[in-house]
Amino acid sequence: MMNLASNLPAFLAFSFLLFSFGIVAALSRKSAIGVFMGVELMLNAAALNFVAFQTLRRGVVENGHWLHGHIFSLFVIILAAIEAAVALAIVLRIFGNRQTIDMDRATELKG
Amino acid sequence: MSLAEFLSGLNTILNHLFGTGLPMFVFSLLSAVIVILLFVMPLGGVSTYIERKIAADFQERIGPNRVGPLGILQFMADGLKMFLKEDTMPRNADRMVYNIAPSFVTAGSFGAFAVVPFSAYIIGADLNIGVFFAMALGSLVSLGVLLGAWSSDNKWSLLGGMRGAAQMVSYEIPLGLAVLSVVTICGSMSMHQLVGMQAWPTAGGEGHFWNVFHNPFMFVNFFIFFIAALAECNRVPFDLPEAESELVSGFNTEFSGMRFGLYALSEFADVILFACIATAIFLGGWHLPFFDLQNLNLGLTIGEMSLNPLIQSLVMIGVFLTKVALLVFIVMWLRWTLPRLRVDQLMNLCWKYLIPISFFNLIGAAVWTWVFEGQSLLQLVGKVLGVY
Amino acid sequence: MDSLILYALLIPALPLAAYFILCVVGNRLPRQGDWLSTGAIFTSFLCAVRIFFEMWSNFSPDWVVQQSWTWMDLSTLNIPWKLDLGVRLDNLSATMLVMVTLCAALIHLFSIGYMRDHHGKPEDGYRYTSFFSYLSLFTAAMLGLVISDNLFSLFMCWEVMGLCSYLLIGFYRHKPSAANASLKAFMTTRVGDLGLFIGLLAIFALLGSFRFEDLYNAINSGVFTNEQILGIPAAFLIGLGIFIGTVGKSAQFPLQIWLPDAMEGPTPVSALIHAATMVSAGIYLIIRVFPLLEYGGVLTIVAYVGGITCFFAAILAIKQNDIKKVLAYSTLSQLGYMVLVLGVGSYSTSFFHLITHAVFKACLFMASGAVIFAMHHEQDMREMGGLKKHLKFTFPAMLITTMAISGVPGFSGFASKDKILAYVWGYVHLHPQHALLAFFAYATAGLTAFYMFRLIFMTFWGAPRSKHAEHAHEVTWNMWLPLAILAALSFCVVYTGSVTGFGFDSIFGAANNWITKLNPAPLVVGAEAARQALEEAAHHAHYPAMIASLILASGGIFFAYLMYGSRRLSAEKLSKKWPNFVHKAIDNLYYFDWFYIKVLIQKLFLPFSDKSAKVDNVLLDRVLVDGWKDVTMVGQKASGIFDDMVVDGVMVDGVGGMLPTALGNSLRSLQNGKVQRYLMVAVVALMLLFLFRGVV
Amino acid sequence: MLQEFGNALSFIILAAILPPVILILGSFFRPSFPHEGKLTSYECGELPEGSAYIMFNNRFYLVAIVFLVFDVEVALLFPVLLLFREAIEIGGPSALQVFSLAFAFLGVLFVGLVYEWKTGDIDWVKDASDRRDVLLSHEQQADGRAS
Amino acid sequence: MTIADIFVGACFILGAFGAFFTAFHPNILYAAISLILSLLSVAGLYGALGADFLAAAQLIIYIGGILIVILFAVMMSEDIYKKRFFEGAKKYIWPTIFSGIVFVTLTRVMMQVDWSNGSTPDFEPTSRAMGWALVGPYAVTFQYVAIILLFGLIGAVIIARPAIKMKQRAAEIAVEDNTEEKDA
Repeated sequence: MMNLASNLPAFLAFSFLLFSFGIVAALSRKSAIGVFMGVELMLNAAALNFVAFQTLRRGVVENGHWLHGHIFSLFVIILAAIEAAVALAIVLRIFGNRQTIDMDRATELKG
Repeated sequence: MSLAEFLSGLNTILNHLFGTGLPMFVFSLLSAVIVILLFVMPLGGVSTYIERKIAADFQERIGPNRVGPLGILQFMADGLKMFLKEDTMPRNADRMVYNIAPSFVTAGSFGAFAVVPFSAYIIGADLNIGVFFAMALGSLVSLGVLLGAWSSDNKWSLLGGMRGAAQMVSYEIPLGLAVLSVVTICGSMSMHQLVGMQAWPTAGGEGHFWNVFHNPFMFVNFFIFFIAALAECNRVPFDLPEAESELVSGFNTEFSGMRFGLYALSEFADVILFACIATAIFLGGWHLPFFDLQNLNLGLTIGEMSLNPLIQSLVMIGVFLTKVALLVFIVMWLRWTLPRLRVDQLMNLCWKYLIPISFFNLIGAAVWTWVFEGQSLLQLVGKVLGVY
Repeated sequence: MDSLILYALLIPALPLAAYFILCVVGNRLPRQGDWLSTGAIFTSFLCAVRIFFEMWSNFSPDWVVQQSWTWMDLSTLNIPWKLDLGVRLDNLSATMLVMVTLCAALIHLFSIGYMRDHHGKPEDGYRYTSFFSYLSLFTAAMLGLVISDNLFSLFMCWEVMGLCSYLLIGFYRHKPSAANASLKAFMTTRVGDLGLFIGLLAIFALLGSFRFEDLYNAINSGVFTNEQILGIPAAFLIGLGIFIGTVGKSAQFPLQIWLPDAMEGPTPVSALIHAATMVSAGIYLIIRVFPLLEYGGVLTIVAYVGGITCFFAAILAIKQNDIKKVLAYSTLSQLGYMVLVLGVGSYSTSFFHLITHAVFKACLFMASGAVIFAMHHEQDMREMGGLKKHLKFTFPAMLITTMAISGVPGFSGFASKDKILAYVWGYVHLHPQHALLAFFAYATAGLTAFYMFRLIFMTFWGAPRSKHAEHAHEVTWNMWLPLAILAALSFCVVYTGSVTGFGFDSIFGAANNWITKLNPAPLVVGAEAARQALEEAAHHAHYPAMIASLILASGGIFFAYLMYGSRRLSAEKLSKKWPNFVHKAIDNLYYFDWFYIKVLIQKLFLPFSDKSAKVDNVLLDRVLVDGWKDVTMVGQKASGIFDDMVVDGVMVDGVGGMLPTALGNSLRSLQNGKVQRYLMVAVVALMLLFLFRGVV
Repeated sequence: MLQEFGNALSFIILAAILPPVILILGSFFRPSFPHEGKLTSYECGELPEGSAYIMFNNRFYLVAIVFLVFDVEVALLFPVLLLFREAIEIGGPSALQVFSLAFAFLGVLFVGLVYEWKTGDIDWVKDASDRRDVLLSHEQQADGRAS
Repeated sequence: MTIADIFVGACFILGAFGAFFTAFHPNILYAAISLILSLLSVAGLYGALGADFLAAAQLIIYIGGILIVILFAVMMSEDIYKKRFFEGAKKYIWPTIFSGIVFVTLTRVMMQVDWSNGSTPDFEPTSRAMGWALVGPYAVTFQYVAIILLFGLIGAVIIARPAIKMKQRAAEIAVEDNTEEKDA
């Protein structure tokens, strides 16, 4: 149990932890940027899962020589970057329109 | 072969003495200590001294001349003084950020020395993504500058830090594209292999000559890399982050004592780092024209252990450091030659000149590699002349 | 990949590329880019010739080069469902390619001259460019249809052709008649395409593939035996559906109404659509799926449809005075011939007539176009006359092709039509109950000769009957050169290697009568005997058929001469003798349009759609939608009351405390526009999902 | 490989712990006499006015956003163009494959750069409009004070 | 218990701390810095799993790119020392409970699986294999990413731009009003 380096459940548990904290941040931060950071945490958890499965379940993963897990994490990182660009641009826009980015006050969608 | 393995040769001696050796990580830490503490930091210090001397020569002064012969020990005095100075911090400064910011900067500038190949045998870590690793660590510096500048509650610092971050991140792109062209023509990212491919071309040899002379596009790329590196380490003419005449001292207005010393040191270390990388990936590292240092053989041995690696390493380090010193001298020279850019000029230079040109160069280098199967201009000329 | 496949792919690709280029930068090009599309189609003609010589060099009935790529693989575990796109080159498609590319190229060349008036007119929106781009797209679609090896890509190109025919027929969009005609053509062919589409879906459901290979193999391996759809044998249903598609596209008996109106389009368009490509695409389709029709026993229907079409269209053609209308009805009747002989069961003869008819009918159309052009767009034959001495090049071309269509020996039409008559005769000899078919065929032979020569005499002989006719002038070279080429190609020798079509003196050696030699029908298990008998009968029937057709043709020509050449008999007196209802029927085109528009559409479809609209308004909108609105409003009121009374009144104010407040908050603020609450709902839903999946 | 990771890691760790170590060591030797003058942030000798945590020109922000995309591009092109030599040595279509894919990618991003260029989003001062904007707001404030 | 295990364990602990403070630290800037911490630890875990290229990409894209942008955004949009971003415990209760349940659920799902037949990470260079994958089975995705990057770039700039334009427009309107007032 003590060999963490090749212990898949440990990695999974860590990524679950990251995911849960990401949920907390995304659900309960007041500022839009905080929410965004929570989303980043969740994305990282997912990407870490991909790589962990790719590496530590190589025997099980089918034709793993393509490194599907790595590629998926790479795409996750890239899409996170694009998301950052757009989302923070939106944050900037919100801030430009109304001098705050408080999520609780951005309720135009109120039904 | 990385420096740590080189050092782990000591284990044999230790086994002789104590009958037992040390675990490997000790040696890797030891290699880090050697490279950073015993090499980079003194070199950074010396370069401050050298810069002052050069400035003095440009301005027909004498420069530091009291401490030690020709003032050569000036930098030690400076270091000691900064070490003993009081470390003040503004009242409203953000204490935590203020304290952790220097770590980012040093991690970016010192840590990247891990992949610098000083010789065929001495390289901190022969990662197979060496260049990419260096670029990745380089992106930590801008973070450190931004945080440190923001955390010291000072408008000048904030402006400087913002400028610095924007400038560094912008110039990472032409830098990356220039490195990318090197990777394209060499087909490897490991510093060791990159240098190894730049040997003097021989009949059966793998080496094309230095990458900078590989083809015209690479020749242009070297200058793009050099300009972008200047901007990366905030040297003149890109020293907007610490524009003495506009912002008082830019992002390190509020830093004092050893904190300032660390920033300054890491900045010089950055200069040296980029000089080293430029030497390694463009100027052929420790390679000399006309013959390959790895064939150097004086036949000296201790017992059955040959001393060739040691001697070759010494020569190679000498060659390498000579090139680095030349580049650093050019950097310091430029400081007294060129005026500072305006912000809009800075951004225009990056986005409207360097990046399109390096796009073009990348494509050109790739096409050259494709057409001539990766042979350099020199190899083609040699083929034509029938040299080999 | 075989280089032939590359050539074959290049053939439709070039006009398509020309279309796209013309769409984008067409009107900026010099001469508005007509040279581009013309050059493209000429280049693909060269490719087609290359393929044709490949076919010619190994002269065997079962020469085929094909390759297909899987486009989508919808296979489930046990059913292989593949959508393949592919190219199939055999004798059929190679010959067809040469014909289509040649006709299309010459028609492009012709229309450069014919559409001269539209050249360089920005004010009417660069119609010149768009005309050529439509032509290119149309040609590309037709060629893609010819080379495609499966019904699916064939159907795609088929639909593109429908669109292009719409665009081209309605090219003179300022004329309402043209607009209506294009709409009519589009809609009518839609009706047929529905049948075709149903047939395709049934095929895909049964075979899981659209390729002709798989279709033939399935037929011969008996997949269709005791396969039934709605109690009808599947093969019959599918064959009927596909044949309905053909009926729509090549204007057969119930759906023929669009073709005469389609003459509203420019004459090159008529030449392209109604002679060379689109209408023959229908014939090509049923020739491709001939084994299915034969197997499914659709052939009798096919034969009757063809017979009716050819006979009644020929009768209609007699009374027309518009030169293009005459050609239109003759096209109908010739297509009817092809369908008829296909239904009779001779595959190669139908294809033979398809090729010959395409050539001489394209020439006829273009010649009439030249005449019209020379007459300053006057189309009424009563205004013409005496053009013989004005049109030095057009007249011989038109005369040659007219002889060809009316079966004068030595011309291509004679050979093909004579084979048709022979096969029909043989068929009737085998099945006497179908004697009507023979009557249709032979009567049409005579009628064809009659009305075609009527056209010739009215147009070229006699004295000019208008000042246009007096001052007619010969057209430019790029308009008469195509006529000359096509006229040269409508001699018998080209197709049969002999003067009479019976191969007395073979010129091409083995190639004597090569089309029929190269295109025997694909074998269908169980049909050999009938086919053999038919061949026998046709062989015996050759001489009587030839003599009969000669007599009929000469009789027709003779009567035409008497009535319109030297006006010995007056057509009016003769037509007086006919009963009145015949005139009425002919003038109203047998009341088809009346029936479709007045009865089907106005009495049936429109009321039905009104009814359904009412149902929609009343039932769906008023009752369901608004009623649901009321229900939900009531529910909202109830929930509001519940909220006020129970949640606030009792729980919150009453019990108070942490949990009810939080519960009330989370319930109330489900719709408060706060993104985070929505996220929270998503998380809760995730947990519930876990719960229900029972993984916890 | 793992050994190399270890070496690089040791470098990074050493470099990262260097500043704290040095500063903490220094704290044993260096004096510390804070007073008002030292604790106020330096503004050219004047007393600091207002907080230094100010809003700044959001052109920095635009530049950072644009940089992000191109950074991703460079990072993603590295492993692809790394193969170019190898692909050429393999021969056949692989070199064309790598070349076309990589430079199609580059080309698409270059379109983005050209767009930014045309719309002037990477110009530091876009046109007079920014300056005019500033001027106008000043005017407005002046009027506000006047009235 | 090798060095690698110690390193991985340290990464776990640091990453967990970082994530915790990202979620719970009242000061948004410190949350961002602890986000840096957890991202760095994830990069270290990539390294420990033998994904060298991913580790470097994580550094260069996340730390060097996204974090810079986030810090810019924080510094631009929030005057931290005027308004302490302290969300009261009220807003935290339910998310914390929910995410705790999610964590427990996921962990239990993980526990139900038998992870015995695993493999140990092999420390082979991955960048070439990833390159071949990018030009091989993932070629279309690769190009698609280019398109997405392009649209993200243009979209982000278009969204961020009007902040300037609108300010300018508002100023113009204000000036027009003032002139009208002057006229009146």
